[in-house]
Amino acid sequence: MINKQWDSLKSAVADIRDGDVVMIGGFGSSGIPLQLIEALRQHGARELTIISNNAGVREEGIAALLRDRLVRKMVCSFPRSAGSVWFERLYEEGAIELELVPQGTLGERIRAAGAGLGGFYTPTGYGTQLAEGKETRVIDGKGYVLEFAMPADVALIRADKADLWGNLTYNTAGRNFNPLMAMAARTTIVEVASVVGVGELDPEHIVTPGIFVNRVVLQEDRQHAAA
Amino acid sequence: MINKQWDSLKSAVADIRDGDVVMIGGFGSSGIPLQLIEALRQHGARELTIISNNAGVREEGIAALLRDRLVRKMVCSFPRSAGSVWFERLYEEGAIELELVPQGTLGERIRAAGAGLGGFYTPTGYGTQLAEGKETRVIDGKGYVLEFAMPADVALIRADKADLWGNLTYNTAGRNFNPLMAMAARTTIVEVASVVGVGELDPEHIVTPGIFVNRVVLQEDRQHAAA
Amino acid sequence: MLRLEPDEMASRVAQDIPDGAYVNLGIGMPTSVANYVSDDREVIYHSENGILGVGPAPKPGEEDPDLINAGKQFVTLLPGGCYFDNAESFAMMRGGHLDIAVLGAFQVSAGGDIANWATNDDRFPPAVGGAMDLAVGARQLFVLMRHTTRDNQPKILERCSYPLTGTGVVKRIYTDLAVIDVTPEGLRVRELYADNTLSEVQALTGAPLLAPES
Amino acid sequence: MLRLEPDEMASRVAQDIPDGAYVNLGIGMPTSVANYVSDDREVIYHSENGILGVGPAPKPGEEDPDLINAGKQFVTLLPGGCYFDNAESFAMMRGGHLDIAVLGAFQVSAGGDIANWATNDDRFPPAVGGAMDLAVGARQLFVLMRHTTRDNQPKILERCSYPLTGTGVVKRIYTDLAVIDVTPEGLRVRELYADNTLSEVQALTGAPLLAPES
Repeated sequence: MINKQWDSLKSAVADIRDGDVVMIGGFGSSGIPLQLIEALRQHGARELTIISNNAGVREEGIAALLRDRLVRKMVCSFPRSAGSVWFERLYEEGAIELELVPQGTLGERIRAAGAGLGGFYTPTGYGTQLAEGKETRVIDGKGYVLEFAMPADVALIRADKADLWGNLTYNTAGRNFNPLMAMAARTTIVEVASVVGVGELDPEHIVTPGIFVNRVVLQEDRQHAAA
Repeated sequence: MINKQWDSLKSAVADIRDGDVVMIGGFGSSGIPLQLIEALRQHGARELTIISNNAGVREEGIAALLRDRLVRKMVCSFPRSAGSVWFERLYEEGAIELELVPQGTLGERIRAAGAGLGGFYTPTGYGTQLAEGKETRVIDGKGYVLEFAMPADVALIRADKADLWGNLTYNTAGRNFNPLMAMAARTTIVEVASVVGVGELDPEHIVTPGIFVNRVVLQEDRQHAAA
Repeated sequence: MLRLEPDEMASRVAQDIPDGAYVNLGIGMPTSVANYVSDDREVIYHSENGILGVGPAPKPGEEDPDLINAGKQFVTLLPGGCYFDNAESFAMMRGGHLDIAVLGAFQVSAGGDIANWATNDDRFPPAVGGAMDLAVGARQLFVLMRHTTRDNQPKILERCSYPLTGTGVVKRIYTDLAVIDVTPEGLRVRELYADNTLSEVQALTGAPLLAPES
Repeated sequence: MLRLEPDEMASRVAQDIPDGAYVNLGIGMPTSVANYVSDDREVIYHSENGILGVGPAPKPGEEDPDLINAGKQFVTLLPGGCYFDNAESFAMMRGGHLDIAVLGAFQVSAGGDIANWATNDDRFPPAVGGAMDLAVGARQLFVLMRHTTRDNQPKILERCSYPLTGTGVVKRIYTDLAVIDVTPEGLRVRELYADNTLSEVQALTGAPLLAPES
């Protein structure tokens, strides 16, 4: 019987390797897989490339990976937020590489990888610094920039409910990058607030089909709550 | 107060003009806006370009538009099904132009138009007759074909429920091309089995946000049923 | 010369948001425009992180940790609103589905270029977010900004000196001095506040202004 | 020489569908493979029109008019299944998310090219559907077809003469005579049915066959 549930955060991230490209879902504080990120930090893989919209604030989430100097490169649209002190410090030191990608292009490059497309032409950034060195093309009189698909080794995402087949639903605006990253990584690992039996999620309401999900882990506080 | 509901099929399609590009949702018999198609036939706009996965069977749906010789060109992936006699007859006569597009490329070209992308590189069709004359490109060692966005003047789609803001849900596999076409046309017209009040659809379960929908029409038999 | 206060500027933009519009309000002053849209107008606000139908801030204690806006503030959802992922959200933006976007800016050029994502100060890491997608995609892009910098230098220029967000995309500029349309003929003043004169406003503007159409 | 019947051919493919696999079965003979996958295996079937977890045909009178498979037959949904639109469905196909696709074919070449969407007969309008997307996208593409045409001409050839569906994509061929792997070294027989010999099968094949690995 298909059962994608793993029994611990630790075991679910144990095969992430030095140098891996890791997508991390979330937008600001919404829909972030904080427990998986902390498990990754404890696991200690180094030289990571992190693809995520933001770069963490204070000592939380991605900021803790930065503080522990596990990250070689960040790919994101908005690394500088109020409180993103670790990113700013490493950036100033020259201790981290940054690839800045407009937010819609970031999502679309992730989706392209998940959908098997090689790249696409977007009007976003045309004529700006962020298109410098990139191929451009005029289609029907409008300028576009060529952007390529961006796959990953691993995606760490957060959802609300999962069933044992890995079908997912989300909470309110917690979707953001999570459903896209689920499609784009060789191994997709999701932390969820609850796990339900196969058939308990309404087939009309499933947002991420289980085909995109490899490992489901229940959040630890939820495990205690259930025990 | 926003209210996208129109009172008749006839009025909802009345401004479709000769020569318009019209997308029509559906896959085989599933999720087809049969009543809107019939209203379009009665309206009688000519020289239409129809973008749809299939070309209708017997005298139904798109087949009736073909029979009445309202269609100049079909863009579809599978025009020839058991019973697609009108398409076959017009094709044999040389009375209709056909642009054959692989099904995934058809959907992605529609989505690209809705998403404001100019085009994309797909591996589908690379090295085949359907890529002849098209630009190709090798990305990371894999061959891709350049395909362009395909917008439309009008989309005729079918959904299950709509609210007055035009938010939509679908029935089972009735989604197919409908949510994509809703994004890609200047005017999107949807026929639905029921209309509910704003706020009655669960925000987590809405499949097509109302921003993509211009006109909502209740199916006529449903109107009678409600009367 | 009359200079509007920020809340008056936001209120002025609000007058031009029509009933039934789909609107994205940028971070900062533009966000406050919603406070001044009159109650007889049903306006549907979009937030780039995946919301249509953004409502007001929740009551204390009723925050949903996942329900925030692009500025990372807690919000609510209005009846009729819905949620979606980043790809669908930016399809709305880039695909021309939003009627109006209101953005702040460092600079706007006479040709409608906007610079609002980076200065030339490279001590700080850059950040762009969704600004470039909004700039290219909204049907009408309104800029809401002070007419000049703190040291009274013009922010409306022949050419922007800061890195561009988008080129030829701004439709109208709302400042504390005037409302200005970007037209093929150039910058045309649409409205001067109180007794402000064209020459007074021109003196604080780095590109030629055309007089209002009579 | 033993020639399997269609149901035996489908049954042979079914043996190679592993537990937990995501599988797309093409229209025609491939669809019947599902009938022979043993009950101890949980296999999730994908249908291009937007279904994961396709179940058996409904009871008469219980058909949902929108719930059909790619062959336009009424189906049901298994518990754990779900629905999605065309773009997401083809993302699954093209993006390498399906473990196995089983397609019928007119011809297969020694290099793994497949021709299954058009003959060279231009009296009929062409139709391609999702065949090309499946061909490029599935992790493993199995072809299920008779070894020869009705008039005993080989369908496995050095090069296909019919228009191609995809190039270099076929992983394995299941015919009524043998199971053949497409390898970098060439076509390698994996299994000969009953007492069929390599030379008998080679005589009906238009490209060199390598003997099974011992």
